[in-house]
Amino acid sequence: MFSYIVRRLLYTPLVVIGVLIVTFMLFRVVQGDVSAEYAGKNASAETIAEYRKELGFDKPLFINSEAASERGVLAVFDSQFFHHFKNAVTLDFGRARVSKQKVSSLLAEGAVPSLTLTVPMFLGTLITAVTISLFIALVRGSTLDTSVVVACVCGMSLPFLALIMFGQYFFAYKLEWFPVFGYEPGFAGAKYFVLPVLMGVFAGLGGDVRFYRTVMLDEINADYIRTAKAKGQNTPRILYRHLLKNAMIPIISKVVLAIPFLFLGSLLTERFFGIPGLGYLMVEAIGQRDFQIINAMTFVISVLFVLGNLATDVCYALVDPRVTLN
Amino acid sequence: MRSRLMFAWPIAVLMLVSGSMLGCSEESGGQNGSGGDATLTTRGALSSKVRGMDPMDIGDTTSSSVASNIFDCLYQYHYLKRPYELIPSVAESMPTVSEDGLTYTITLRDDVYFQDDECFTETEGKGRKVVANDFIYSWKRIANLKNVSKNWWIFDGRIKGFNEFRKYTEGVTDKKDVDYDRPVEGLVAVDDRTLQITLTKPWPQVVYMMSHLPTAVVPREAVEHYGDEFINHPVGTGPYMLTDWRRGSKIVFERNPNYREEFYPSEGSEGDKEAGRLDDAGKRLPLIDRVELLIIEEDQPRWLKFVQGDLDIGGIPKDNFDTAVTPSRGLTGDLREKGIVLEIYEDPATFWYGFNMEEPLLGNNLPLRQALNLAIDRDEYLKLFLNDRGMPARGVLPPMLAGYDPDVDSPFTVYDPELARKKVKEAEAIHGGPIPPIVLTMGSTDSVARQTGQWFTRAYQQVGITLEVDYMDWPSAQEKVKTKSAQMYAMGWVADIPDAENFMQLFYGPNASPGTNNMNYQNDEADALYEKLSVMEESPERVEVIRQMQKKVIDDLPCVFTLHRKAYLLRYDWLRNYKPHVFGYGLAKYRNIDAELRQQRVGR
Amino acid sequence: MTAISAEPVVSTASAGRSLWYDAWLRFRRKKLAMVMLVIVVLYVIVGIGVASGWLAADWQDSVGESYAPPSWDTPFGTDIFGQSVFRKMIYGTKISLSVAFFASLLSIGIGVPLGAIAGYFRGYIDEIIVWLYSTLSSIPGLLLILAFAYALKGATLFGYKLDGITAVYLALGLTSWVGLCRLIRGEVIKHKNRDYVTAANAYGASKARIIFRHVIPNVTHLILIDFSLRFVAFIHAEVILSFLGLGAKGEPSWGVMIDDARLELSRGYWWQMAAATLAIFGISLALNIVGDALRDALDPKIRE
Amino acid sequence: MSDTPIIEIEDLAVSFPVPDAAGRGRRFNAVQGVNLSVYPAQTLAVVGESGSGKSVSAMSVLQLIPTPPGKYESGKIVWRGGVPGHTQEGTGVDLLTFDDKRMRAVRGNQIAMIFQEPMTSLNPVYTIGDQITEAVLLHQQVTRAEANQIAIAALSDVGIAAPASRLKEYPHQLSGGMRQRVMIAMALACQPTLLLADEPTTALDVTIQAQILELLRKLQNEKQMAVLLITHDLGVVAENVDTVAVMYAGRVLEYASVFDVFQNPMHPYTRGLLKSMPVLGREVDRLPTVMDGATIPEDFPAGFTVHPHTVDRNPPGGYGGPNSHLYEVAPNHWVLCEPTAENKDAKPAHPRLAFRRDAVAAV
Repeated sequence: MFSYIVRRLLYTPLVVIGVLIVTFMLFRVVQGDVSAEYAGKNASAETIAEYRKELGFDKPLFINSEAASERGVLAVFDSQFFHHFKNAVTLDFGRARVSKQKVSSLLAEGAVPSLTLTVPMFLGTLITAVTISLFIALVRGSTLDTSVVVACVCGMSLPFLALIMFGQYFFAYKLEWFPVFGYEPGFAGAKYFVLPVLMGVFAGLGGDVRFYRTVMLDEINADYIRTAKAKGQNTPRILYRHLLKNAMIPIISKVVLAIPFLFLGSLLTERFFGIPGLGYLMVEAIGQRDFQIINAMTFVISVLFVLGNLATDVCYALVDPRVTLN
Repeated sequence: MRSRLMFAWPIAVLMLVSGSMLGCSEESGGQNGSGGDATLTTRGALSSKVRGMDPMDIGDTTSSSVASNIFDCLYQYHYLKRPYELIPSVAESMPTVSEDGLTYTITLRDDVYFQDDECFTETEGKGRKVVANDFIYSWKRIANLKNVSKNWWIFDGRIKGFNEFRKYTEGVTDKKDVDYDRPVEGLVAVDDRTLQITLTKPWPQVVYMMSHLPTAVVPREAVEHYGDEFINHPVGTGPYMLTDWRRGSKIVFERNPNYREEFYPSEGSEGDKEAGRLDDAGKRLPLIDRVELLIIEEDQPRWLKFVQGDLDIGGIPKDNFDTAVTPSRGLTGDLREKGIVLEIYEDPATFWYGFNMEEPLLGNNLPLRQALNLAIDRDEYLKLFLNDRGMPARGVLPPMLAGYDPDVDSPFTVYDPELARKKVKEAEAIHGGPIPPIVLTMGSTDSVARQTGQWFTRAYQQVGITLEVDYMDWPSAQEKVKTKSAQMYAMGWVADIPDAENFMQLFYGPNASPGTNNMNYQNDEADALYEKLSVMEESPERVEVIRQMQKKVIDDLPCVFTLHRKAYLLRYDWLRNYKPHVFGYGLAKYRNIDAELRQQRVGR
Repeated sequence: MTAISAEPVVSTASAGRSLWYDAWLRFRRKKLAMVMLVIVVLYVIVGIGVASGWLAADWQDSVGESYAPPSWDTPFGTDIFGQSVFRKMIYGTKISLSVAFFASLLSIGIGVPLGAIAGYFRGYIDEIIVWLYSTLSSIPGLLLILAFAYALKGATLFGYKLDGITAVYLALGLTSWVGLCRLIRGEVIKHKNRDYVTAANAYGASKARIIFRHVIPNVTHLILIDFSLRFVAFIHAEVILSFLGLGAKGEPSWGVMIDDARLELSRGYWWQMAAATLAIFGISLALNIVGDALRDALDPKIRE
Repeated sequence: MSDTPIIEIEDLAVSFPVPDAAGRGRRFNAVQGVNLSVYPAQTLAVVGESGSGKSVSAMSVLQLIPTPPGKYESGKIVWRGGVPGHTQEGTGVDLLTFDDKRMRAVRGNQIAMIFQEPMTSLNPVYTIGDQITEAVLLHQQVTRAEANQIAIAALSDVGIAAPASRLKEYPHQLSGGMRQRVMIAMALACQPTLLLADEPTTALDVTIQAQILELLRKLQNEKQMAVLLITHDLGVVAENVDTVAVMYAGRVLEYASVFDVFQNPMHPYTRGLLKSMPVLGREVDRLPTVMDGATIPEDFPAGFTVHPHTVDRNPPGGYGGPNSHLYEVAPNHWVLCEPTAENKDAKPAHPRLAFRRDAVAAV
């Protein structure tokens, strides 16, 4: 197992390098020189040149052979690609184009509100969906089962944007059950999160229940469940002891791989409910073409995802004895 | 002198400004603090994020108005007097100007201190007194190329020796090595309280610039202490101090206990007394202890928050207009019952769709440009996209500026599709064939931009011109305009000083792209008139020159003038001393709250 | 040998029905799925009708006042220009379906061959393809789509300038093949060791022939199921991209209608939102149910 | 030996929904009118092809048919082996009337079942020790350590070497034969009175198969356990069982002692089935099919008619016609048939046959 983790750890940098190449291609090569955009509307040529220098667009893309001949061999790495690489690895993403804030601190600041929103949303959806699908697995084939599936599909078919706007207007404004908008850190702010979390759970439930229902059905029809029943085991323990442990494998892979994306926050919810998280930051960065932010977000989440992948494999090994990690 | 070249195109501007500019400094309302505590709090909303609070970097209205709670310039606008009038702020009196109009001597007040901050290590955090050198330092920061400030245009070519200073900074490798003590001929601190500015040529509007937020005074200690993070730790001399700033969520200011002695004005214009705006005359400023600003970018939640009484002031989003305002431009009954008051005021802004005059198809074809103007029904445009919150623009100058002429002689800036079709025929003759499709660059991709694009396409279709709309984000559109590669594009201009020169320079040949003359309009006679008016003191003769120049522009039609904007704004009646002000920032200090009335209205 | 089976040696004279026909018979039994299939076909007909100019070609005409509420003549009211929201909804079918269709096609075109090649050849080729999709799948989908859409916008391909919506087709297609590729790779690895592949090898079929004539037809049902579900995801993606300003310009799509309606809703003009939501809801529901039924009919593992 | 059956299945019918071509829901009887009985220490073989209803009948005994979609339409399953805390041994109770709680007391305790697929019938995420002791702990008042001892004993009973160390292994670490032995050990750990063995040897190779069957036989002799063996392997039947029930299309076609069935098959299907058996040393061009051999015997007992075999699994009126029932057409020989017109008074008979082979009787 240990050697497996080490091997997977060694594979991780390869994927991270892949991500860096992709982001480099997208944000430096295809996107091109954005210094003029950065310099703003009334910028003089020298201001643009200054930005070009600051952003490193004055350097060659991959290999700085010119510098190498002047300043020695190591200067060959004084190129856009290696700076992109170095900056990412040292988490130094520079300053945002518009707000001039440090990108790393923007990410750090945004992570807390985003996670405050997405973690309860995610856990709420997960627990509700698993519970519902366990129950559905028991009554499979019945009218109730069919109606739950139809309800799920209906839920999945609603555009989220429409759902948010309706929820905010109706529950927060008309019925005044929740605050319309706002954010406070800590427990004081809990009230602001209730509605957005509920909306998120509601929106995510359809897809999740459908997914977990399939998982549960796959397992509840398995022969070992019949064996357990033939032994005289009672239903709750069959579900809990036998079914859930086997179903954990697909659940884990979905859960662990979803965790990195929790950092991305929720683009629409955050904007509408005033949660100053990373989703909000993203929407704004997209609107302002703030590639410093988009690039940093892409990289950080990708790395988390790669680590999540690794964690999934380790979890597999813990849950499923058939997985031999070698 | 230049103003803010505003956003992509008119509607976006309207929405942003109605929410943001008014939003910050003017959107304020009152709420009694918790319990019997006498803390007066006002709550407003911003419709866009505050980018940073370093005056050097500020280029947008939202950030300016927010930062103006903290920073002071040499001069400020009188809160109540109309027409707008400058009064001293950190300066003790209006400047003394030399005979040749080149040298300005300004005396500073003796009682202006920076806000207390840990950066003042020598005084153990106590704010020190502002001296003339602080202004010179603050302005040099803008000149320092390494700071890549957006605001260099304010000083570019205006002050003796300042461009040389900028040139010097270009050669410095690290911005920390820039020597701010390096002398500049035109900027001299005669003594701690006397600042002397020498211009390269006469520039009467320089005083207005000294009320423009980027020229506010900042302490060198803070800049050096916080470095790049100064944008998050603003230290100024203003009435409020930043106590909490959660980006994308909320900004909180509290009274600066060391604020200089300044009092609420005891004279105003007509109607101010009746409206109760002189009730607080002579009281020490600021009147409210705490200012809270929420950042709400989506219209729906901002509107809902306001209607619930959580905000004291709010712009009306375009699409809530019907709910709020009756067709006769009054407030609907249920809003009036809640104590909401509608404020309507004119905004010195003009919006247009510019042509790139260097592009041959449009540039060489006056009848085509006339046709493009004639095909636009400005009334319908206003109705559909602005709920009639404005008036059709027939010329360059907006109301409120000297030179504005409601009956300006411009036969082609009216809606006349018949004549337009005729002009298209003429244009085809000049072009030597059917007019090829014209490409309109839209600096936004949102729903209103799409609808506007569609509306223009339909309008031109009626007169036989094909329009193709190219939607993109604002920075890309800017880039296209600046590189003269946009054929037709949406643009707007809002004056931030009450002077017509501010508009006329947009049509001055040497200002062509990447300067502010984005239409690349070139007319020798107009250039001569501009050069004349730009150095003249305000006078009836100058107004005449301005009108002559405007006439030249209208005859040449380098754009489709569309509208002048009117701002509609809602506030609760418990917010006192409210008066719309289109140039001034930092007005929160004049506001007051009737806490009892608020309690009675919303129970909070 | 004593083991003699009671599994009878019954002469099975009944003609071998093809796998697909069998699946169709199973599918046909589900009434709900059949209804939904008809709905999908209707959408497609409408989409083709719009694309060929038979339907809703007059969407630009004003049929009434600005923002007229729904009435008998204008079932979903009118928009800001007095255009019929109903016609726009019909017209929107074209954009949404073609975005989903071309993006799906592109992702199948990339994902299936890559997956098959990786699964069949293994070794270095496999390593490289796996690395490629591991990399792409670690980048958040939306960010990747946005980056692609920005990068592709205004680019020229085969002399054709890519406008906003084409960039969206490409961006969705170029980023979404990963899941399919992984699926096909896994299946091909399974199939590779099956006897029929060994047999094909034995009679000297070329590798390309084995992959494309023998293996891929055996995983086609997975592609079809994937296609039906992916389609829904693409339709929803169009809405989000429109919200972010990357959608269609100059002609209505459902995403654009919802984005427009975002500003109209609080004013009480709900009909444009309702029309677009309904249209999306209809096709999503239909495709989801058809997709489920397809899976039940085609995938013997899940079949009960 | 007792002369009352320990279990009797009477007129059992179980239905499942089958959507027809029009998509409408319709219920189909997977088994119908099934009558069977097993005596203590006896082995009854239920033979028949896949889908003939063998497994459904056996699973019904433990109420293991998932309901829905399945449904017990009619019939009784009379159990005389006693139910802990409910009835004494010898008293007949209908298992189909049991609720889940009472049923659980029987499952794995008095009646155990071995399933066909040893690969999938064991839970992959638990060790075999966990899985065997689970059954023991459920039904016996023992400590975990004692349960472990019982598990070890059960494993060694089924011939697994080093049973103590095997307890810690996971199913995937064992071979197919070992897994099947584990299944048997699990079933036997609580010393059931009746063992339902659903094709316990199908998945195994011939030598293992023989070992397992021998093992079952041995255990049966030692513990006086009744066995209901489901198989389609006629070789196994010929060598190991006492009585045979032949099933087809959800019905029992013929029931008799193993010798009667092999020497004197009466139902056309049984005859066809036996004739399709290849005979060692005889050369044939092709093996005869069931249809080839499905003839009605010329000496079919007077007073009864039997329908020729049909391959239609769902003939109108049910297999063998609407009036077919099991009749004792010859002594100790039951066949699904109809009485002729002159034999109107003949009553359908519940098959009961306490026959056991010599080897068993000798015990």
